[in-house]
Formats: sequence, C-alpha cells, structure tokens
Amino acid sequence: MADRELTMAAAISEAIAQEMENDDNVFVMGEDVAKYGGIFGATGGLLDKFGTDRVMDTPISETAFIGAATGAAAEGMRPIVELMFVDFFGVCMDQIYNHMAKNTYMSGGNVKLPVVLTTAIGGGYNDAAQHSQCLYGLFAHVPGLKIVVPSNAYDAKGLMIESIRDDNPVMYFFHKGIMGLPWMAYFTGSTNEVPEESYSIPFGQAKVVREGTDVTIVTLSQMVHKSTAAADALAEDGISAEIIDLRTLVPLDRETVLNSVRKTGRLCVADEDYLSFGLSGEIAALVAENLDSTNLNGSVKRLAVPDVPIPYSRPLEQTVIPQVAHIESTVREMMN
Amino acid sequence: MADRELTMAAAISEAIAQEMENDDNVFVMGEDVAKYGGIFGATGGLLDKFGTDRVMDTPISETAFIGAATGAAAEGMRPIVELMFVDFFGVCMDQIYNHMAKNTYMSGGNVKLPVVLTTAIGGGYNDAAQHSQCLYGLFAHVPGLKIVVPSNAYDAKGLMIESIRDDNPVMYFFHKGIMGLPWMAYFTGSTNEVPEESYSIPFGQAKVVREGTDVTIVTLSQMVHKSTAAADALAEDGISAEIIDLRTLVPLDRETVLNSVRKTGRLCVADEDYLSFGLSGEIAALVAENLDSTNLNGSVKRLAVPDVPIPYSRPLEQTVIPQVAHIESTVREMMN
Amino acid sequence: MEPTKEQLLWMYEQMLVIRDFEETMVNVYLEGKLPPEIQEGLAFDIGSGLVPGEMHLAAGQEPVAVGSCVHLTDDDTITGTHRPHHFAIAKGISLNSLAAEMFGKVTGLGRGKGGHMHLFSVDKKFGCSGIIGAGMPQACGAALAAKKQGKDWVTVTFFGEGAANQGSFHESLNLAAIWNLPVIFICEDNKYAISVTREESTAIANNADRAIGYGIPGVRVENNDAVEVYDVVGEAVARGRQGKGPSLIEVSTDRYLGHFQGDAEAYRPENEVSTLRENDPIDRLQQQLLDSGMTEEEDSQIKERTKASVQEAYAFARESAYPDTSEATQHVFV
Amino acid sequence: MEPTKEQLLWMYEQMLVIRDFEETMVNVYLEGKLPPEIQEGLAFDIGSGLVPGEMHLAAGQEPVAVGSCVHLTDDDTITGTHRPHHFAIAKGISLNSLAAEMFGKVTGLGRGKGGHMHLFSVDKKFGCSGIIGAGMPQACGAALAAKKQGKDWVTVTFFGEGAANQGSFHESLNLAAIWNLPVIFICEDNKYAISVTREESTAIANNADRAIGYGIPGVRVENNDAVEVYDVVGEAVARGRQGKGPSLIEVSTDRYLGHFQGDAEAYRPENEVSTLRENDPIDRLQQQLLDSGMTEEEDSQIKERTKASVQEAYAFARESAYPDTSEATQHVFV
Ligand SMILES: Cc1ncc(C[n+]2csc(CCOP(=O)(O)OP(=O)(O)O)c2C)c(N)n1
Ligand SMILES: Cc1ncc(C[n+]2csc(CCOP(=O)(O)OP(=O)(O)O)c2C)c(N)n1
Ligand SMILES: [Mg+2]
Ligand SMILES: [Mg+2]
Repeated sequence: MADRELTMAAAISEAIAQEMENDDNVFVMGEDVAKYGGIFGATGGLLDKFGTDRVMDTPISETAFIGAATGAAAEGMRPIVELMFVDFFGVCMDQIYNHMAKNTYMSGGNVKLPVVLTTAIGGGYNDAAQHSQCLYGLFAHVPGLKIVVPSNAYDAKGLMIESIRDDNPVMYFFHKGIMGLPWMAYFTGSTNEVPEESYSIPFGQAKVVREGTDVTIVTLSQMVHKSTAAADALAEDGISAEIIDLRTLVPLDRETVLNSVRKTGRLCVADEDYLSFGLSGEIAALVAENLDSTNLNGSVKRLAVPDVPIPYSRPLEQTVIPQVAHIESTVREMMN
Repeated sequence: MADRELTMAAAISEAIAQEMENDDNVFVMGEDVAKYGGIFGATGGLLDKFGTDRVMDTPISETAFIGAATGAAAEGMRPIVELMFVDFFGVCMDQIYNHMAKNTYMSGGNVKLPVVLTTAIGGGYNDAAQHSQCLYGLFAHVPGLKIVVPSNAYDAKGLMIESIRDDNPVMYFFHKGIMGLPWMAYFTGSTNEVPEESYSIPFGQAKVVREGTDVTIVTLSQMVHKSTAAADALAEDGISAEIIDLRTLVPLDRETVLNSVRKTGRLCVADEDYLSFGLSGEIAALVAENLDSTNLNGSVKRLAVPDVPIPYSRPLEQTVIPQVAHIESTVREMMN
Repeated sequence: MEPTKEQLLWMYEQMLVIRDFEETMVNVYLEGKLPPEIQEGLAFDIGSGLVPGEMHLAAGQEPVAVGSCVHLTDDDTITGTHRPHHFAIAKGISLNSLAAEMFGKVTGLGRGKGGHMHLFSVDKKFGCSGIIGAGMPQACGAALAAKKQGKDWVTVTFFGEGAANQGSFHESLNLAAIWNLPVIFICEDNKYAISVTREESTAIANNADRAIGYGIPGVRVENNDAVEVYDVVGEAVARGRQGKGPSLIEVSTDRYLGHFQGDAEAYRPENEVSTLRENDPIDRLQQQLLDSGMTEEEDSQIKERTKASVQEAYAFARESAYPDTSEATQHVFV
Repeated sequence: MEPTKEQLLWMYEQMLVIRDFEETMVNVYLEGKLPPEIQEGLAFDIGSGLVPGEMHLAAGQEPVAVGSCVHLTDDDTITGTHRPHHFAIAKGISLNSLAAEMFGKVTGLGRGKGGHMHLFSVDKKFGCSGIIGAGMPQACGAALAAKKQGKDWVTVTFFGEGAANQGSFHESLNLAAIWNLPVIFICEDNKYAISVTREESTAIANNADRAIGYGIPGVRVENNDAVEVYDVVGEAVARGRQGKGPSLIEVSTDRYLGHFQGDAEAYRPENEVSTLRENDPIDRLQQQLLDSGMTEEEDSQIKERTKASVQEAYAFARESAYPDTSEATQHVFV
C-alpha cells in the first residue's frame, strides 16, 4: 500500500464510504450532505457512489431528521446524520439528549441505537457567536452519548469506522479548521497519512502525541496542533511538554492523563470550549480527585474561552480563543 | 412585622407579585402558569391578582414563547417565563442560549434583555429520566445567562426580586423537592421565615449555612438540606463540616469557596447534577487551580449522579442521586 | 371501512382491559401515598407508595387506541406519548410487564428503569416519551427504515392536541410528506393540555386541516367512537401500506381523569366529566355488540377474562422483585 | 394598495443602495483572501482578509425588503435572517455602521462583536440571527410588547423558504394567531436553502397556504416585484395596526449569488442566474419610473447619490479602528 496523505474531510468520507459498502443499513442524511457533499466535506463524493436513497439531503428540520435517525436506528438501520454546525444543537437537543441518548437506558438495554451524529465545531475564521462553538463538553455532560473528537485524518478515519460499528449513539465532532478544506486555512498536522484499508481505533484511548517530562498539556481537536507548535517553541528553551490528545471524551481515558501528570507534575489544559463548567474543569477535577497519588508542582492551569460568546471581530476572537502564544506563555509561567 | 413561614413556592410567587405591583412591564407566561398557578406553585395566585393580560397560559410551544420573552424584553418589557421542567430545555435551547444569552453581547451591549426564565429541577420522587434532571451546570457553561439556584424560601424571595430587577437574562432553578408542595415530601429547612416586605439578595454571594472546621461541603438547592442532615450526624462523632450554599452559579462566588477550603483543608462537592463535565468538576477545578494557596489534606471528593440517566425504579434512583448517607460516609472516608 | 364482528369484539375487549387497567391504577397509585403520615401539611406524597412519580391515565380515550391498533401487526411501529397505556395495551404489550414497569420492578418492560412514560418493546415495536411532541420525528425514522427495507410496514404516531402546537409536529409532517413515508399521525384531542384548553392553545378548530400545509389527507373523527376511528385509520393504514404516504387524523376523545393523578382539576367545569361518562364509548360498543348478537353471557365471559388479566398483572407487579442496585449504572450503553 | 410616486422612488433608490452594497461586498470580501498565499492547496481563505467569516448576500432579493419596509416606521420592529443586509438597509440602518460591523470595527452596529449575521439596532428596532427560523419567536414577543403597551406598532419577520420547514415557523404562527399579534410573517422564497431546492424540502408549492393551519390570511407574491410586495404587505401591515392579527406572505424572489461567498454552486443549473438577471426587479422598476415621468437625469442623480453613500460606508469601515481587545470580555451582561 502506497503512502497517502488525506485531509481529515477526505478521511471521514472514505471511512463512511467503506462502511456503506460493507453494510446496506448504513445511510447518510443531513442538510447539504448529498449534492453539496457536506458544507465541510465530510460526505464528499458519497452521493455519486451511493445515490439519493443512501445519501439524503434533508429540509432544515433538525428535530425531525435527527429524531428520524433515532427512529430508523431502532429498526435496525445505522444512520449517519449531520448537524451542520454544533451551534445549531439548540433546535434539536431534545431528540439528541432525551431520546437518542436515553432510550437504551430507559428500555433496560433493550433498544439498540447505532447512530452516528456528526457535527462541525470551532472558530478561528471569524464566523462569530453562533457558528464558532465547540460544545463537546456539554454533550459529554449528559449521559448516553459517546463523544469523539479527532484531531487528524488518520484518527478521524479509524474513529469514524469505530463510530459506525458501535451499537450506541456516537457524536462525532470535527473541527472546521483541521478538515483541510480548500477554502479555510488549517493546521497542517491534521492532514496526514491514512491507510486505504479499513481500520478502527478503539474509544477511550487518549494518545500521547508528544512525550515530555516537565508539563502535561491535555488537549484535543485543533488545539492539539496549537499545543504542538507551543511545545516546539518551549523545547527551544529546554522545556519539555508532553501532549495528550484525548480523542474521545466519553469514554474518557483518565488513566493516561493521570499517568502523565504523575510523571510531569504539572497540568495545563488547552481547550477551545467555554471555560467554566465543562471539559477543562473536568480534567482539572481529575487531578484534584487524585491529589493523593499525584505529586503536583504548582496549580493546574486551564486555557479555554473565558465564558464569553465568540466575538466576530478578528482581534477579539484571537483574544478569547486560546492561541499558540497563550499556551506557550502559560506553560512558561508554570515553570517559574 | 410578624414572623411568617412560607414555602418556597409561596415565597417565589410573592416576590413576583410584589414586582408586578411595582412595575407594569413585568408579566408572566408559560404552560399552566395562570389557571393552574404553575405546576409547582411558583405562580400561584397571580392570575387572580393580575388577570389574563399579565399572567398568560401558553400553548406547548417553548421555542415560540421563550423566544417571545426575548423579543418582548428587547422592547422594554420584563417577562418572567416558565419552562415547566428544565428537562424540556432541548426543545427550546436555541432561543435560550443563542439568542436570549447572546444578543446583548452580539449587539455590543446595546440590547438589554431583562428576562427571568424559571424552571423546575430535581428528582427524588421517581419521575424518571426525562423529568428529574438538574442541568444547571449546562446552562452555567454557556455564556450570557445568570444562574440562580435557591435552597430555601427566604433566599428564593430575595433572589427572585433581584432576578426580576436585573437587566440581564436570569435563569432561576427551583428544586421540586423543596417547594413545600402539598403533594410532595420536602426538606423542611426549605420552608422558612420570609419577611413580607420586599428585599433582594445580591448575586454572586455564596452563603456559609453552617460553619465548621474539618471539611467544606460545597452544595446548592435541595442538596443543602441533605448536607445539613449529614453534618448533624457527623457532628455527633465530632466531625465539623462547613456547608456552603452557592446560591448562584453565574456569577460564582469563588472566594467564599476557596476561603472555606483554606480553612478546613478538605473539599467535598455535593451535587444532584450529572457528575462529569459540570458543576462538581468546576468546583473541584477551582481548588486544583489554587493549589498554591490552599493546603489540602487529601483529595477532593465529588458526589453527583454518576453519568447515567435517572432511573425510575426507587431503589435505583436512590442509588444514583446522592443521599444524606452518601454525604456522611464520603466525609467520614475523607477524615481517615 | 367496516370492522368485522371479530374486530369489533377485539376492540371491545381491549377497551375493557384498558379501562380496567387504568381504573385499577387510580387506587393502586394511592397506596402508600395516603394518609399523609409522611410529613405534616402534606395531602399526598407523589414520591411514596407502590407506584411513585407522575401517572397519566387514559380512561375515556380507549377508542383511538383500539380503533388504530386493530389495523396493525407486530411489524408495524407505534410511538406514543406520556399517556401511553392504552396504546401499549392495544399494541399487545403484556399487561404483566407493563404493570411491573410502573412498579419499578425488574420484570418490567425496561427492567423498572423507564417508568410509565417510557415504555419500550422491541418485539411489539413500541416506544413512547415523556416529552410532548417527541414521538413524531422518531416515527418518521421508523417509517423511513421500513421504506428502505422494502417492507409495507406502517408507523402510527399518537400525540395530544396540545402537542399539535409543538414544532416537531410541523417538521415531522413535512418530512413524512416530502419523503412519502408511511406514517399515520393521530392526534388525540381530549380538549386539554393539563389545564390549558384547546381553544386557548390552538389557532384552528380542526387540527386535521393542518394537513393542507403538507399536501396530505387530513380527517377529523368526532364522537370518540371506536368504529369511526377504525374506518378512518383503516384508510390511512392502507394508504401507507400502498406507498401512498402519510396521513393526519384527529380524533375527538375525552379525558375522564385528571391530567395526572393528584390533579385537583379546579380548571375544569363541574359535571363535565360526568356528562361525558354518560356517553361512554365502551358502553356504546357494548350496546352495538349486544344488538348485533353478542349474548349477555359472552359479555360476562369477556369481562371476567379481562378483569382476571388485569388483576394478574397487578399481582405479578406486586410480587416481582426490584432490580438490584448494581443495575443503576448498567445499560447506559448496550 | 398602490404606492405613491414618492414611495416608488424610495423603493427604487433603496434597491439601488442594497444592490450596490452587496455587489461591492463581493469584491471587498475577496480582498486578502486571494491569491491563496496563506497555505498550499488553498484556493481561498475564509478567515483572512478585511471581512472574514461567512458572507450571505441578498443581491436579487431587494423587492421583498423595500416593498415591506416602505410601510414601516422606526417604531415598527423587524427580525431578519442570516442574509440580512437588504432588510437592514431598507429599515434605515446607517450604511456606515453596517459596513463597519462587517469589518469588525468598533464603529460597527455591535462594536464589531456581532458580525454580518448578527446586526442589532435599538433605534431602528432591528435584529437578526444566524440560526434558521430563530427570528419568528422573537417577532412574536416584540408584537406582544406593542400590544401590551397599547401601540399600533407592527413587527415584520423575514425568513427563507428553507426556514418555513423549521419548527419555530409553526409555533410562532400559532402563537401569533391565538394571541392576535401584529406580526407579518414574510417568507423569501429564493428557491434554495444552500443547495437544497424548495421542491426537495417543502411538501407544498405555496407556503402561504400554510396560513390555513392558523386561520390567518396567506398570500403569495410572484415575480419578485417590489410593487406587488408593496401591495400585499401593505394590507397585512394595515391589518396588524388595526388589531386584526398576523398574516403570512410568501414572496418569490431570486438569489443571484452563491449561498455564501465562495459557494461554487455546482448544484445550480447553468445559466439559471443569467436568465433571472434578465428580468431584474430594479431594471423593471426603473423602467416603470421612467415611463411615468422620472427623467434620465433624475435617475443619474439617484445613482450617483447611492453609489456615493455605499462608497463612503466602505471607506468609513476601512478607516475605522478595531475594538480594543479588552472589549472581548465586556458586554456579556449590560
Ligand atoms: C416539551 C414538553 N413541554 C411540556 C411538557 C409538560 N406536559 C406534560 S403533558 C402536557 C400536556 C399535553 O397535552 P396533550 O398533548 O394535549 O396531551 P394530553 O395530556 O391531553 O394527553 C404538558 C404541557 C412536556 N412533557 N414536554
Ligand atoms: C437551525 C439552523 N440549521 C441550519 C443552518 C445552516 N444554514 C444556514 S443558511 C441555510 C439555508 C437557509 O435557507 P433559506 O431559509 O431558504 O434562506 P436563504 O439562505 O435561501 O436566504 C442553512 C441550512 C442554520 N444556520 N441554522
Ligand atoms: Mg390533550
Ligand atoms: Mg432560500
């Protein structure tokens, strides 16, 4: 097999296509997923391969078509359904969190709901307060949804295949700024080598994407690449950062995080979600709950959006979304 | 003024009535808020006092009428709008978090939205997975909403008056199990002395409801009363627990929490929301972020619903919602 | 469409079972909730007793359930509401597992984890929800699956007249119409959404007229009559099986009891219910059957049989065990 | 209803302003996004340039905005969409503050914090949203406030034909109808919701027919014509002011540009837009005005004036300062 680099968008649509070939029950629906191939390319090329019966454009009726995914899954189908931007969840959250996420539990495990709900996240291109959020922490908070947040094409493919094969509802969050779109600048580390053959990556296994000894940076999605750039800069000054890409939030790989913190003695969380009552708090809490067995050199640091809506204006947006420089300076402070 | 005990429900409706008398712009709408007086009594008696123009029953159209509250507030009204159970937020979250919460920011501070969104929370009476949630942490996570969670009638009145007078969107969460309803057992501490005259309680001031020296229990809402019962039991064995009632989550009174933890050296969070990625994590994280200035005796403990939907069956529900005994035994463990 | 004698008898018997199940629950529900020794000032404790939590009963609304389900097989799907017993029974879910679920017992449909608003049966293809309007989108999905699988199965989704003002109603009808899905949307107009009357909540007198907005047939059934429901739903089911797409039906029906048990119903005109009960749909069908040849003895046998089955169900529920507390954290995922 | 000469001229001039504002933006938007030196393989960078983020332009859709707003005063409220410039301009929002907002400058309507989908003016009583269907509930609230305050103010809410399948459409129309609110619901049918055609998404050919479901008047305007919009919206506004409640109007209109700038429109039939442009509504109104006495010179004056105002606005936006970064955490609350 020749080495191939794929964008994350191409890796996702390849994963979907491979599973659709394997299993007639897999189908795709959502706004602009067919003719357009998905606004962020996650379903590019699928319509041509599989036709309108299996790749379906929907009306702007998220409650109806996401609810329909749950209904179809209960009958043995394996829908992949796209919520164009995660920011739109508010019009259809009930179907997601009260039904897709709970029907299995409420039925005592009898109802099986193999749905993959894909959605675009993230800012950095000035799309403002209603099109730039991450919100994965909010979905990880409510029980019943597996939460997948890949940071690169290789992981994206393996995690998508795992998602489709999982018999439970999976929410799959792709950051627009790492999809490798021809119309949006992206972090190049996200476009990487992807085997053509099918493979899957198990959930609940965070990845140590860079080993280090001085500080643990726990992160995910696009922020992995910002953290890597920060770590490169820090390395020049002899500061050795270990970077952990969480990859899935539910299940959460607490062990990998704790082991790393036990090794480095310092924790910085780098997140693009809102700061309070979310992901960065959960990771920090993990350490607080395990103070007995960790030996921390100083306080935990959290970088995230400081509890404000994402502002449109570029200088403001750059201020509230953690940047490479923020990560770098925060870690430097921690080393003092 | 004679001493009066009021239930929390009566205290809330009294606060609303007093503000309605003061200000013609205040009005109430929601499902069953008029003739029925609110399913949990928060608007009891208001229809008789103020008539159908100011106390309006709505259709089951949460998106429309909660959105309408935002629209009316932008025009100078001061709506109080009820979402019958917080569990239903999924059908109307977009109007809440993308609009009510953000229009002020997106307008550069020009649009003023004095809305109070009231909602019932909590389990303990076996209403199962779609009628027993707390979810305040989720709303505290998204920016633009002040979050009020009273634990007793006195606070409920003062915080409601403050909420109505605030020029920003306020979400006001009342726990069904402390409303003093004639059809639901409740924790008696929640029905307490309430002055007849109008008064307000500022946001962002947690209350030390019990002083202690060995451990800090950070809690809110019904769980304050469970914590108090646990503290009583612990006191018999000479364990002195300090209890902090957060009262508001946004703004969050971090100082009072930290000062208490600095004093006691131990933190237990007692919460009825889901465990992960939420309130209990945020409080634990607060300590993790301030390890430098706190001197902790052991790890932080969190009690909350262990990331499962609320089961219907009584023994299961009692297992997943933290009870007095759970708090007590957790603190005992912490003392070893 | 005309029901056969057998179908009439089936509907009659099912209505008796439903009515008996619901009326038995009225009393069982109060066991342990009264007298109010639990706390001073308390008239009733919703969280106590054999069957805690909210309880929405469907006595009076039997015709819509039996007149619809008589047309369905185990391959057809139903999504119901927060008031789901009549649909569940008419769809053939065992009374024992139904009652046990309401008691929170491990022998219940959902091992006691769902409760009375959250009844799921994979075998009988039944689901429901405590969220108003939530069943309609899922019904579209079930019908979409049937269509994709090349089956002539239909999905029936029930909802109240209050739910007809929820956004999911509109979205689901439009989706079903454009995708030509075999969904029968059946609105139970019992005139109230808790205390809010139909007139206060609904811009038009006949929800079936809203079908015009989706280019599909819409029919309203008056008079809470099982045979009329049979006729209208029968046509809609046939359309669905023939690939002719969705239908919208509204059935006028009557809620005999409070919105939930414990509802004082201060908002309801006095004598409204007693007047309604004088025109009871079960009595009417009984008379029709007696007129067309059912003997008094046959009638008694049916009644004995239904009573026995309901009693057995409640006994089974009482005697069953609670789930082990270790189950609390199981089944979040399969 | 017939427009006066003055009103015709106002509509004409406003349409010219809108068209010029939008077409100027087509080029301004590309400044700094092309050539793609930012990154290899990149054809275009949405996050770069003077005006980053998504950009939805309304060229071709001017008639619905001007034919509606000509009936409104500063006391009337508008809620718009993600494609809001034409409404904002017709409602009288200053071009300078509009352009500056799109540049993210502190002189913008929202101090640069909103961006082009989030334009708010308290003075002009204008708001909009990037969420499809979100303006309708808020419009009901604005109208409710006017009613409570005893004013004859109306609220106009605009939305696309794609939005007419969103739940908020149904809920809002029902609410406005039962509460008899002075809301005029105006659907812009530009045939597309991004790439999804009207036929693919909508069960019926005429969204105005959905008014039947709410017992209110529903009218469709064909032909993207400002004068026809004037007529139909005028009636609806009069109804609203007279306390006769809401109306639903659908206007057939045309989207000349991509859904957003950068949209390759592979889904769109070739020549569709050029054909549409041949029947341009501004040209038609120009002809009508010339026919009824406007001189070529008057016409030139109008065009000069509008060009100048648009140029000034963009110049103002360019020259204005960005907000200080300390503003990022301000204005979450007032
Ligand atoms: C989204 C949502 N809003 C509100 C409620 C609270 N609620 C439960 S039943 C009910 C009334 C429903 O009326 P209808 O649809 O007519 O059904 P009925 O109770 O009459 O059978 C309401 C408002 C809910 N469960 N879900
Ligand atoms: C709730 C929601 N769903 C989806 C989108 C993404 N989206 C933005 S514009 C658009 C198409 C809107 O179509 P229409 O209402 O016809 O308006 P038009 O763009 O044609 O003016 C979509 C799907 C959104 N912004 N909000
Ligand atoms: Mg009803
Ligand atoms: Mg459109």
